[in-house]
Amino acid sequence: MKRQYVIDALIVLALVAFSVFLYQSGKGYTLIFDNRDITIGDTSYPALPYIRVSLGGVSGRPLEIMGGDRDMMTVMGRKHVLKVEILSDDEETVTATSEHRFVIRYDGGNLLSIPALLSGDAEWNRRIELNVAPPKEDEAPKEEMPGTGNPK
Amino acid sequence: MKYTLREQISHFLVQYAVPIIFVLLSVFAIPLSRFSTQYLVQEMVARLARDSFLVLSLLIPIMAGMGLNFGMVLGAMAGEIGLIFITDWNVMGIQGMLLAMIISTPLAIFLGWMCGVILNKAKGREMVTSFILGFFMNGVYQLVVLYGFGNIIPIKNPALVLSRGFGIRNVTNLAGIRHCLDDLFSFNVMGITIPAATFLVIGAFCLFITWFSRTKLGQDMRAVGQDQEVSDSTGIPVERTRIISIVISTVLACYGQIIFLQNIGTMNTYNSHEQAGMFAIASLLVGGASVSRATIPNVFLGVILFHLMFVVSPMAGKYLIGEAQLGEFFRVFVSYGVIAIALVLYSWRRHKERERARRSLRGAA
Amino acid sequence: MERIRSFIDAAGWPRIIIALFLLGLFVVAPFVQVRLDASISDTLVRFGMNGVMVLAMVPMVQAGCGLNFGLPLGIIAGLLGAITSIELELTGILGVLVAMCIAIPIAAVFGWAYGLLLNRVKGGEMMIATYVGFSSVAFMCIMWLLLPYKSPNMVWGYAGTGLRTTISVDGYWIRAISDFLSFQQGKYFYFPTGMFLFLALLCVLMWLFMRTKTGTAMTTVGSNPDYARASGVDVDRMRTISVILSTVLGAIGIIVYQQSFGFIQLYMGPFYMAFPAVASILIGGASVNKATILNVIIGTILFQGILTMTPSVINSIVQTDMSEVVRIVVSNGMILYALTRVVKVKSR
Amino acid sequence: MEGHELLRMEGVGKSYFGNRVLSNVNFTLKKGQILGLVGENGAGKSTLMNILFGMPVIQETGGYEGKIFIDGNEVSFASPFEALEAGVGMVHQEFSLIPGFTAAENIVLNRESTKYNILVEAFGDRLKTLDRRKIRQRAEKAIETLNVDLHPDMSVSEMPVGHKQFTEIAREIDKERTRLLVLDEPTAVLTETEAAILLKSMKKLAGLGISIIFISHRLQEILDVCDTIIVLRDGEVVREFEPEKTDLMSIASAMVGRSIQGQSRRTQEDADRTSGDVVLTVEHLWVDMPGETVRDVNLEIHRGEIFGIGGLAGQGKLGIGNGIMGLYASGGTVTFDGRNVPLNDPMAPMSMGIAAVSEDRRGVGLLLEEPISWNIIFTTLQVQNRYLRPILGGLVRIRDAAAIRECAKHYIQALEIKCVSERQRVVELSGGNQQKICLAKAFALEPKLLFVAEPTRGIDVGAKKVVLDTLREYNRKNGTTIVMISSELEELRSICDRIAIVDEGRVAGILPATEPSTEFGLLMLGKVEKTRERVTA
Repeated sequence: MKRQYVIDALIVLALVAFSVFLYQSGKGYTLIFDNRDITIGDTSYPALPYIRVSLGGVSGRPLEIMGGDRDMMTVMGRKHVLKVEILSDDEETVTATSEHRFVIRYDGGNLLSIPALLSGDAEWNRRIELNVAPPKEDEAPKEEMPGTGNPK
Repeated sequence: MKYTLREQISHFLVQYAVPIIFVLLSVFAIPLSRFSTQYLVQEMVARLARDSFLVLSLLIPIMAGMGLNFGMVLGAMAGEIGLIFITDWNVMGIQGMLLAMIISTPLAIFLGWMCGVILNKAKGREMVTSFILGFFMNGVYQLVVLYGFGNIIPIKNPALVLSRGFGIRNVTNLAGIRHCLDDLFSFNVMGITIPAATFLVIGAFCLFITWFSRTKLGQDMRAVGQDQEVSDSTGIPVERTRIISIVISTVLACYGQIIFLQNIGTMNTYNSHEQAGMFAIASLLVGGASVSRATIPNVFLGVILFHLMFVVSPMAGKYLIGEAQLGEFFRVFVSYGVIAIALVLYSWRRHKERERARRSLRGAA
Repeated sequence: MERIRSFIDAAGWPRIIIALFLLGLFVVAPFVQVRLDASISDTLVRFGMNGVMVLAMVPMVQAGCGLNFGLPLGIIAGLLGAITSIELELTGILGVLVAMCIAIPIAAVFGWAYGLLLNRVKGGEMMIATYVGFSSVAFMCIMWLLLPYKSPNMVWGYAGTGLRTTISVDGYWIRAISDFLSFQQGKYFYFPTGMFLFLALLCVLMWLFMRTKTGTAMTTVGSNPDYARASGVDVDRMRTISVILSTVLGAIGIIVYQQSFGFIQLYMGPFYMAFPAVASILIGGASVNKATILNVIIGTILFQGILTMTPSVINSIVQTDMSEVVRIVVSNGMILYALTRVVKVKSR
Repeated sequence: MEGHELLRMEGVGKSYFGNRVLSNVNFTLKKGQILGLVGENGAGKSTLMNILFGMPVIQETGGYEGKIFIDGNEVSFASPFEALEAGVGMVHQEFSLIPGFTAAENIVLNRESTKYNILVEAFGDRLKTLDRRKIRQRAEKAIETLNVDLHPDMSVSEMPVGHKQFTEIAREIDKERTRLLVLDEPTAVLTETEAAILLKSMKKLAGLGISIIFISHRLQEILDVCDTIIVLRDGEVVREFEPEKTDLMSIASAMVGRSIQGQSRRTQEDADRTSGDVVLTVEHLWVDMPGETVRDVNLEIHRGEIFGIGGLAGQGKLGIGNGIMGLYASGGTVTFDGRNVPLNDPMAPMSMGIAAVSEDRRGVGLLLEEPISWNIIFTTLQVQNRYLRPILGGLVRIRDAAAIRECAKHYIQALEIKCVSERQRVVELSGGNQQKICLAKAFALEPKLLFVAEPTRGIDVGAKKVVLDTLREYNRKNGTTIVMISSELEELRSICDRIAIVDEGRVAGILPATEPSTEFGLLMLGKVEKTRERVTA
C-alpha cells in the first residue's frame, strides 16, 4: 500500500514536470520582425532593403520583409534558431545568410529588430504591447427558459 | 435452449430495431440530399474521429449497471475549463492539447467522484439523477466561467474575456490547437483525408476498454452491474466500484471533449458540453446499444448512422419540401426521439423480464 | 431547540435556505433602490401565471408516477388551442375559453396515450417523461411549419406559411383572465384578481377531486399500489387518469400563462417548461411521491419570488445579471435534492 | 482425524426485543460429520445459523447468549466475512449468484485468480488482470470434488435450478479454508435425481473432512446422510437422534408435538360446535404466486366455521387465499353462496362479501404513510361506496371526514389499538397494533367470509392472544366464516374447527382440529404416501 502511494506521488510529480515541459515548449508567442531604421542608445542601424526570415524547425512560411516594414509570426516555445537571409533587390538571389540562436525572454521580448541583430547589438529584442483588437463583442448566454421570462 | 429461425429473426429485429430504422432512413434520404459519396465518406471519417472517443466514454458505467451516464457533461465541462486555461496561456499545438488534458484531469476526477457519490444516494434512478446533475452543474459552471473567470481566477488574454472585464465570451477560439491531433499525421486515400493519429488514440482506447473488462476491477463492475446485493455479500465494495466507474467515465468524457473541440476549433463556452452529452448518448443508442448493454461496435456503427442522418436530413428536407429548416427540426426530433424510444424499450423489456422471472418461480403446473 | 430541529428536519435545509434567501432579497431591496411594491406585484403576477402548471404536478406525484417532466405534452395541447382560437379571430374572455375548450380534449387524448406508455415503464417514468416531452416539442417544431394556419398575425410574412416563433395575443385576449376585477395601486402595483380567482378555482376543484372516491384511490395507488390493488382499485387506470389530469392542467396552465405574458411561444419555447414547475412544487415541500396544494402555492411563490427578485436586487448590488445562474442552480439543485432523498417505506 | 471436535455450541440463545426465539442450544459437531437440523418454520433454525454465521441482524438486535467454539477456541463473528475467514461456508436458500456470469466466474466470485501487470503499481491490486485459465482450473476442481455434471462455462441464467445449487456449493468448496458447510434446504429446489447426486456429494465432502450442517424438511434425506439429527422446536433442542436408532415417525412427532403457551385454549363449547351448510367451494384451484404455487386445491368450507389451512412455508397455503382474492393469476372454480366467484379481479370477491387480511402486512396490508383512519376505511370506501357525502347538490361525492373519524374511533376502541389518535400514521405503531388495523380494515367491510393469513407473524405473545381472541369472538358474535392460514400448527389447532394441510400445492388432508398434532405433522412432511412430483426448470 505504502509502495503504491510512493509510486502515485512519483507519477504526479512526473506529470507536473511534463506539464511544465508542455507549457514551455507549447506556449505560443507572437513575434514582430522589424526591418526599420532603429536607434539603440547612441547607435543607429539602417533598415535592410529586403530580407527573408525563418525560424528553424517551425513549419510555416518564412516572412519576407521590405525595408521600413515589419511583420508578425506566431511561434511555439522559447528556444529558436532565427535564420535571416538578405535578398537582392530582384527578390531572387540570397546575398547573405546568417543564423542566430535566441531564447525569448520571460518578459516576452517580442519586437525583433533585424538590423540591430545583424549588427550584433545585444538589445535587439524588446518588449512592446500589442494592440490586438478583441473579436466582435458577443454576449453572455441568453435566457433559455421562456417560462421565467419577464412578464411584460 | 434452441430457438427456431423465426424466433432468431424476430429477436434480431427487436434487438436492432433502432439501427435498422436508421439504415432505412438513410437509404431513403441520401439520394434526396444529392450529396456526393466522396463528401459523405469524408464527413463520416471526420465525424468518426471527432465523436467516437466521447461515445466510448459511456461504455464503462453501462458495464457497471448505472445506465447511460448523462453525467458525462461534467467531464466535458472539466475539459472545457482546461481548454480555457491553455487558450489564456496561449499554449499551442499538441502540447496545448496534452496540457489541457492534464490540468483538467484532477477536476474531472473530482466531478466524477461527486457524481458517483450522488448517484449512490439515488440507486435505481441513476439516469434521471445524473441528467439533472448535468443541468445543475451547468449552473455552477456558468457561475465559475461567467463570473469567476477574470474576477477570482485571473485571465490575461483580453480576447477571451467579455468587454465588462470578467467572464468568458460565448465563443472561445481554439485556433491554437485546432486540428493539432488530426493533423499530427494524416494521409489521403482516394481524396479522403484520414486523421490517423486520432484514430490511433481511439484504437488505443478501445484496447484499453477491452483490457479493462478483463481486470479484476472490470469483473467487479460487471458483477455489481448485474446484482448489487450478491456482489455485496461476496465482499465486493459495491459503492466504491460504482464511483470508480463514474470517475473513469467522467475523465474519459473530459478527454473526449478535448479531442472533439480540437477538431472543431471553436468552443461554444456555454453549451458545447450539453450538446456533447446528448449527441453521444443518441449515437450510442442508434448503434444498437441499450441502457444495460453496449459494445465497441455499437459505438462506431452508432456514430456513423447518427451523423449520416444528421448531415443528410437538412438537405433532404430542403429538396423534398423546399424547407431546410424542416430537416433541422427533424434531426433534433430524431435525436430526442431515439433516446426516448431506447429508454421505453429498455424499461418495457425489463418489465417483461421481471414478469418472466416471476413466472419461472412457479413450478410445473 | 428540539422544535426548531424537527422543523428543519421536516422542511429540509435547501428549502429553508431558499426561503431565507428570498427573505433576504426582500429586506435588501429597498436599500438598493428596488421598489418593493413593483417587486411584489411582479412576484404575484408570475405566481398567477405559473400556478396552474405547478398544480399540474400534483395528480401524477400523488398517483406515484413521479414528477411530470413530460409537461410539454400538455403545453403543446394548450398551444394548439391558443393558436386555433387566434386563427378564429376570437377576442376577450371568449377567446380564452375557446382556446381551453379546444386544448382540453387534445390534452386528454395526449394524456391518455402518454399514460398508457407510462404504465408500461413503471419505475423509469421520470427519465422517459423527460424525453417524451423533449421529442414531442421537437416533433411539434416540424408541425408548426406544416400546419395550415393562415392568420397573418401568426405566419411568417415573407413565406405566407409556417407559424412564427412568437405570436402576440395583443388585440385578441391579452390579460383576458387577469384583468377581471383587477386593480392598479399607484404606478407600480398591479393585482391580477381574475387570474388568482381562476387559480383558486382550480385549486379548490383539485382539492375536491382528491377527496372523491377516485381521488382517494389515486393517492392510495401512489402510497402503496399493492394495497390499492388488494382493495379492488385498478392501479393502471388510476395512473392513466392522473396523467390525463396532469396533461390537461398543463394545457390550461399555458393558456393562463400566455394571456398574462402576452405572447404565445412556439417551437423550442415549451422545451424546458417542465423544469420550473417541477422545481416549484419541490421547493414548496413536496417529495417525489407526495404533494399537496399547499406545496403548490408555497413553492410557486418562493420560486417565482426568487426569479423576480434576483435580477433586480442582485443586479443592483453587483452590477451583474446573475439571475440565470441563480435560476439554474436553485431549480436543478432542488430537483437533485429531492431525487437523492427518496425514502421508500415499502418493505420490499 | 475422525473424532476431532470442530464445532461446539454451549447454551446458545437469542431473543428479539424480549421475544425469545432460541434458548440454550447445545451440541457438538465432529470433523467430517454431517449434522441434520430439523424443525418447523419458526423453530429457530435460521436464527441459529444467523448466529453461527455472524449475520449483522444478530448484532443489531443485541447479540446472542452462550458460547460457540471452533476447534476448541471460542469465537464470536461480527460479520459473515469473519465467519468465512474462520472456514464457515453457507449456502442460502436464495441463490447468491450473478446471473450473467458463467459457473466458473461465480465459483471464484471476488476470489478470482489474477496476474500482475505494471499498472497495479500505480492503481492497486484491483487492476490485476484475470487469469482465466487458472479460474477455469479451480472451477473444474471444485466441480470434480462435488462429483456433479456441471459445465464451468455455462451461464447461470441458462442453468436449471439444480445446477445453480451445485454452483453455490462448488463456490464454498473452492474456498480453501472451508471446513464447515451449512446447507439451508438445498434439496428443496432439486429434482429427485439431483437431490440424490447432492446427497452423494455431501457424503464425499464429509469423507474429505468437511463437516456439514444440513437443514431439510425432507426427513428421509436427513435419515439417509446424517450422522446426528437435532430437532428444534420453539427455539429449544427437543431431541437428539442417531439415525440408526430412529425412524421418520419419531422425528416428525418430536418436531410438531408442541406444548401450548400464551395462546387461546379450546373449550368444551368449541368442541361441540356444529357447522352449517357449505358456503365456499373451491375446485381445481391453481394460483401462480411466486414461492407459494398452488397446483390443484379442492376445498369445501362450511358456514360459520373457523377453517384452518396449515403446511410448511412455500407449499402453497398462502397462495389459496391470495388466489381467491384475485391478487395473483389463478384458475379453477370458486363458488361462494351458490354464486361463481370471478377470479383475477380483486373487486369481485370483495363485493360478494369476502374479505382478506394479507400475510404481507407492511407490503400489501397497510398504507404505512397514511393515518389509521384512512387505512381502516379505504377498502370499504372503494368497495361499498360508504363514507362519502354528496356536495354541490349531489353532483359529486367526497369523503365524509366525520363518518370516517367515527368509524376509526369505533375500531380503535373495539380492538384496543394503542395510538395517539386516529390521525396517527400507521408506520409509527407496533406490529401488533398494525395487525389489529388490518383486522379492522377487514371487519369494516362486514364480510360474510374472512381470509386471515399469518395473523400472528412477527408480533409479540400478548398481542398474538388478543388477535386470536378477536377472531374467535368475531366468529362467534357475527357468525362470520373465517379461513385462517398459518404456519403455526398449534395456533390453528387452538381456534379452528377443521384444518387442511397443504403440501406441494395440494391439500394433503383435512382433519378435525382435535386430532393429535403428529397426524398433522405427517401430512405436512408429505409422509402420506404419494409420488413426488418432479420439479423441473
